[in-house]
Amino acid sequence: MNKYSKAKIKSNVSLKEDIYLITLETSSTQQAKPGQFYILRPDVRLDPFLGRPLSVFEREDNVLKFLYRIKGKGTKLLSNLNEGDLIQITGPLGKGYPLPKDEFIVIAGGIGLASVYYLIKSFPKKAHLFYGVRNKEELLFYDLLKEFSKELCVATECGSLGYQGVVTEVFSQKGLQLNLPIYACGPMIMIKEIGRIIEGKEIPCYVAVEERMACGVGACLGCVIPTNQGFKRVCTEGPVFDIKELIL
Amino acid sequence: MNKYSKAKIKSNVSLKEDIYLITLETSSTQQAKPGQFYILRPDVRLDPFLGRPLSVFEREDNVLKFLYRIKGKGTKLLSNLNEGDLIQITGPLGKGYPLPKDEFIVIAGGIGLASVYYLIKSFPKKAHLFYGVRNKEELLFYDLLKEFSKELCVATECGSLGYQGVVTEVFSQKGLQLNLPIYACGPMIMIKEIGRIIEGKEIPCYVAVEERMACGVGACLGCVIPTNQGFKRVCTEGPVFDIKELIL
Amino acid sequence: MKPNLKVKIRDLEFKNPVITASGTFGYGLEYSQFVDLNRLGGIVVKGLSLYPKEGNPPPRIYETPCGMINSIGLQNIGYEVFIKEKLPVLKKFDTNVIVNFFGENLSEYIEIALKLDSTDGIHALEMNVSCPNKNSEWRQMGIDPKLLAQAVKEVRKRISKPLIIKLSPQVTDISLMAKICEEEGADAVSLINTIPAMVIDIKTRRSLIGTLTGGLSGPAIRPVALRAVWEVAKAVNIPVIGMGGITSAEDALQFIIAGATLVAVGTANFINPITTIEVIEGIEKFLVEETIEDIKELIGKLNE
Amino acid sequence: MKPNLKVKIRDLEFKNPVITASGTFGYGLEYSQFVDLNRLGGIVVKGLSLYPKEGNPPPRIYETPCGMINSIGLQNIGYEVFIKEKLPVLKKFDTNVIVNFFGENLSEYIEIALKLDSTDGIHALEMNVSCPNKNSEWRQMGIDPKLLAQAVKEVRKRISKPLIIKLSPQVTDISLMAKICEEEGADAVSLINTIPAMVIDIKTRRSLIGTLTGGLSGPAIRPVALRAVWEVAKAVNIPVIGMGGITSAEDALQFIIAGATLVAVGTANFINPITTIEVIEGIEKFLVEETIEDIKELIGKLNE
Ligand SMILES: Cc1cc2nc3c(=O)[nH]c(=O)nc-3n(C[C@H](O)[C@H](O)[C@H](O)COP(=O)(O)OP(=O)(O)OC[C@H]3O[C@@H](n4cnc5c(N)ncnc54)[C@H](O)[C@@H]3O)c2cc1C
Ligand SMILES: Cc1cc2nc3c(=O)[nH]c(=O)nc-3n(C[C@H](O)[C@H](O)[C@H](O)COP(=O)(O)OP(=O)(O)OC[C@H]3O[C@@H](n4cnc5c(N)ncnc54)[C@H](O)[C@@H]3O)c2cc1C
Ligand SMILES: Cc1cc2nc3c(=O)[nH]c(=O)nc-3n(C[C@H](O)[C@H](O)[C@H](O)COP(=O)(O)O)c2cc1C
Ligand SMILES: Cc1cc2nc3c(=O)[nH]c(=O)nc-3n(C[C@H](O)[C@H](O)[C@H](O)COP(=O)(O)O)c2cc1C
Ligand code: FES
Ligand code: FES
Repeated sequence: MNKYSKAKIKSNVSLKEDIYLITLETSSTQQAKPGQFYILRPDVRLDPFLGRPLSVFEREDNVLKFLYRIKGKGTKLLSNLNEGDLIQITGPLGKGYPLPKDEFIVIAGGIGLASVYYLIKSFPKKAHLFYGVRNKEELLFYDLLKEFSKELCVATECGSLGYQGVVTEVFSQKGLQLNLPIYACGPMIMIKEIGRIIEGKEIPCYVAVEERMACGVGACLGCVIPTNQGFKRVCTEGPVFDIKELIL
Repeated sequence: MNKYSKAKIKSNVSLKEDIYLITLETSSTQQAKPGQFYILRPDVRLDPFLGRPLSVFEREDNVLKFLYRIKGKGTKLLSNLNEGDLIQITGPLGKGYPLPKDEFIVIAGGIGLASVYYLIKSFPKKAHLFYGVRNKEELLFYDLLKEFSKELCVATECGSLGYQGVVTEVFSQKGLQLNLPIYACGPMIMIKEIGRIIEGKEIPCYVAVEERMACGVGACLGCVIPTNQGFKRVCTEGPVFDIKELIL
Repeated sequence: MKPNLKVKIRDLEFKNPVITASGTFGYGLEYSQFVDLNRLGGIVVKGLSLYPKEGNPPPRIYETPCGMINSIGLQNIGYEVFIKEKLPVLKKFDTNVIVNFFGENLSEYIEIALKLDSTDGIHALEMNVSCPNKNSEWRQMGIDPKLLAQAVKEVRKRISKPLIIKLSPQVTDISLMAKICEEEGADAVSLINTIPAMVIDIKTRRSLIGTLTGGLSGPAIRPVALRAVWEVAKAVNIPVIGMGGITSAEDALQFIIAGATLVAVGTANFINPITTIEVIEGIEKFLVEETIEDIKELIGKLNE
Repeated sequence: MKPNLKVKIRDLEFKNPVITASGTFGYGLEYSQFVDLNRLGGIVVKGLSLYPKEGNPPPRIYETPCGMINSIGLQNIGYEVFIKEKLPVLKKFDTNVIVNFFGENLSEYIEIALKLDSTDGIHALEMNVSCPNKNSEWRQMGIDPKLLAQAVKEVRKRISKPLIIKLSPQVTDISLMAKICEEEGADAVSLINTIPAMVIDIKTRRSLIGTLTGGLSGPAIRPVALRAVWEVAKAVNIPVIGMGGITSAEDALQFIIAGATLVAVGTANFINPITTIEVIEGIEKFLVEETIEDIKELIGKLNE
């Protein structure tokens, strides 16, 4: 029952501008699967009120890492925490990605990398990674990704590195014909485009989606999204869904 | 109009257990009189909600100091702030002590020292200080107080230093007959006892009192105490009152 | 000293006064990964209706200062699925199971109440007077004294299990509503439900809640809930279940001192899933420190 | 582009829609050490009565999650002292002075309203319908539609300055109360006043407020206030003054989009004395960013 605990911050550093990597030391023995998430709350103060969900970026021994972008006050506050501070964590939560049996395709858009990095690392040299960012400056972990993935295709909107254009273009040119299962995380517009590209095809495609959350454990019914089987809870039926289920 | 500003924390250290001294660097040009106070708010988060009033402990050039005891969550939070953090300060507020013309008596009980220290220091070698603490460990700034006051009488409840007993006993034995104006700050029980001791006597006696505050500027009428002229606002008519006015 | 924490609603005993607030603890089982459910005084499950209900379109929740707004729209799995899938598991725990229920109109209220009354393993019924059907006259039941009286009477006379009425705070005089419930035979009242509220995204100029407005809960409303509980407890002789923003034993004790026989932990479960246990332990500790042998000595003991 | 921030209540123009909430800004002058009062749309002073009023016994305030409870008891210096000592100073500022007033019964309401109406330098009257006299039938004025109608009518027909009615949130349907005010000739309604609330010290088992209960204000109640303003703005055609927990321009803009013509900053003044100015500047900045030339284009423009 140590899915709820206090963890100590080992480091919390800005990688690029508003993107941070936080490393926690946890006594929890809970292991985590790629695609699962935790809910983090900085302290006992009640403003901001709810915890914030973040995907497991890495989980090893007693170390737990999250990669996050500052979006609003919750993540801003998180970025101000220092080494040694304690933070409340609840997790791992959610279903995570169905584990790939062999090679697979990953499509990551921007901070969506946070959700798929652990998957890529857990299956070295199996992932064909299509990674889209706005510009070179936003690109993260280039060397590590190169090392862990079988193939790395970077797309930048401005063309400052790799392919110029959005990542889904590159994927449809170079990834689609591989006919491998797809794992994707990124902005909704990217997910929609993937849905369009693989429409009618038989390729399995798993996407991680986001919704505002309160409980994170399926109790409040606050995080539902419409699917072709009615509303489903992102926190428990997801956050990873078969793209065919989603009403995009 | 710089009575409201953000100040930078230069240091924030525990002197004894739950007693802290916080030193701020302020760009505000507002000078402060002994007995005046500021309202401090650690950051923009809304819990805790109201700022906390603290007496000016020292004010010099661009440096402002407060001495405080951890009582509840507001002061606890304050004690967790670090060097370099910014803090919102409003002040100086309140009327402060009427300035003594010559020698005077100070009676300080425990953390009440925070309110009178600046007075003692501002009039070196003029104060006959009666300073009561529970035990030796609680005694603060012994050397400095010795230096700035004309006479220093310490009373500890357990007798671990100076006189054994409460400070008002020592005062009535050794201070009363000096017939000097009295300045006092400490727990209500001490104030009441002083009131009893000087009852019917012609000695002026100024005491600093506390009440929960919201605005600090006389607008909300939240901090009133009963006086023989009706309710008065601690934040504006006080926090220093002529003891004869108070209904103890 | 081991203080006595037991309290009762009519003949139903609770091992301690701490239960969960409907809709914030799912069907109980969602929290068994954090909390030993056997330790709870009781579990109040998500509002149940005869048939499954889809609930409202997302977005359904939004954070507000020290609280949140929700508009779940009473989504639930319906009576049948509850009985088949949830209740058998819940029965294994040594705690009271209270089913919060509602209908689209009075006859549905009665129908599900009858079913729940005859179902083994359900210890009490909590009637949510917020009828979600916009076209039903019963829509006003929570705020109209006459409709409330009739609804409580009709349900009461047909069921034998303890009946709790869950009151809305959206009235001028909540103690009047509680008195009506008492007169019509309710065994307890629980309060407060959420307060109608709204939050707007100034960029899109849209409500951040799909249904425009939702219900405010959490510590923000605690002072309002506490005042309501105090008013109601003075007005009625049946037990009061107090809730609204309880996050700690200290909060819970405020409600007990104001007159609550039981307290429910709601939104706080979301920000700390073991709140219920912390509240139980904290209450016990407080009683020991204050050398109060029985929690009943504290109920309603506000020094006025 | 310099957007137009001007708004009106009847024929009274406000240079911008930001005013202060009664009781949170004293007589205005308390805040002149922080704020250039000339920049404000208007100043609403502390509730005034014919004669000075001592107010309630302390403790009068307590902090709550994201808010506070107060029970000042309408302490004020009374009409005469206000006219002699405060108004002459207030007159020197280029802003609208609105006097919030109340009486112990209807005839006192009328009497002070008449005096204020004939006093130079007062631009509008805000009638607080919370009558503090426990023995007067008018005690219920804020929650009883009939009494409200009569009170508004009696005051309205005697005064010529713009009349604003300050509504209590302690009703089931606040838009009904607003409609009554409109029908009886009020020029605007302002809302919400504080919500009855309580907080208890569990050690002493006493209320932390001298009068047991008080009124909750601050960001905690903002979502409730916003919902109320939205409901009222849809129901009436007179301007609505929105308030309740506004701390920033973003908060204020939510009220404007919900339908408020003006917004009042209340409790936020206590935690940041320059809130009013930040709100004015923030609104102007938002209008520029969104290329909205006139604030009136935003009022009530919620996309439903
Ligand atoms: C399962 C899951 C995994 C996630 N993993 C990551 C991750 O690994 N790295 C990362 O940077 N971000 C991740 N997110 C998104 C992250 O939770 C939000 O960016 C964060 O909660 C925003 O909080 P805030 O206080 O900074 O922003 P706020 O000020 O609360 O809001 C800023 C914006 O973020 C949106 N938002 C707020 N709360 C949530 C929420 N709970 N879920 C989704 N959107 C929200 C708001 O609607 C608003 O548009 C994940 C979200 C989910 C649901
Ligand atoms: C004019 C003035 C000057 C002060 N100067 C000092 C000083 O120099 N050093 C110092 O250590 N303390 C000083 N205090 C007291 C200090 O303000 C309180 O200890 C502090 O506000 C407690 O906040 P908290 O959040 O830690 O405690 P809380 O958790 O809020 O409460 C703990 C206890 O403190 C009391 N309290 C809370 N807020 C206030 C308040 N605003 N005023 C008085 N009592 C309160 C509560 O009733 C409660 O009993 C002063 C108070 C006033 C009014
Ligand atoms: C997400 C959510 C769902 C709720 N669902 C129900 C419900 O189905 N039936 C009900 O009677 N109350 C429901 N409530 C109200 C709570 O039971 C409780 O009365 C209210 O939230 C106040 O308590 P709190 O502040 O501790 O949460 C719900 C509250 C929340 C936050
Ligand atoms: C300390 C205090 C005193 C108040 N006094 C009055 C008053 O005299 N007359 C009145 O109509 N409202 C009074 N109010 C209510 C406010 O004007 C306002 O309606 C309420 O506080 C909600 O706004 P806020 O949350 O921004 O403070 C008072 C509020 C506070 C906090
Ligand atoms: S966050 Fe509560 S059900 Fe998903
Ligand atoms: S704190 Fe507001 S009047 Fe003193």
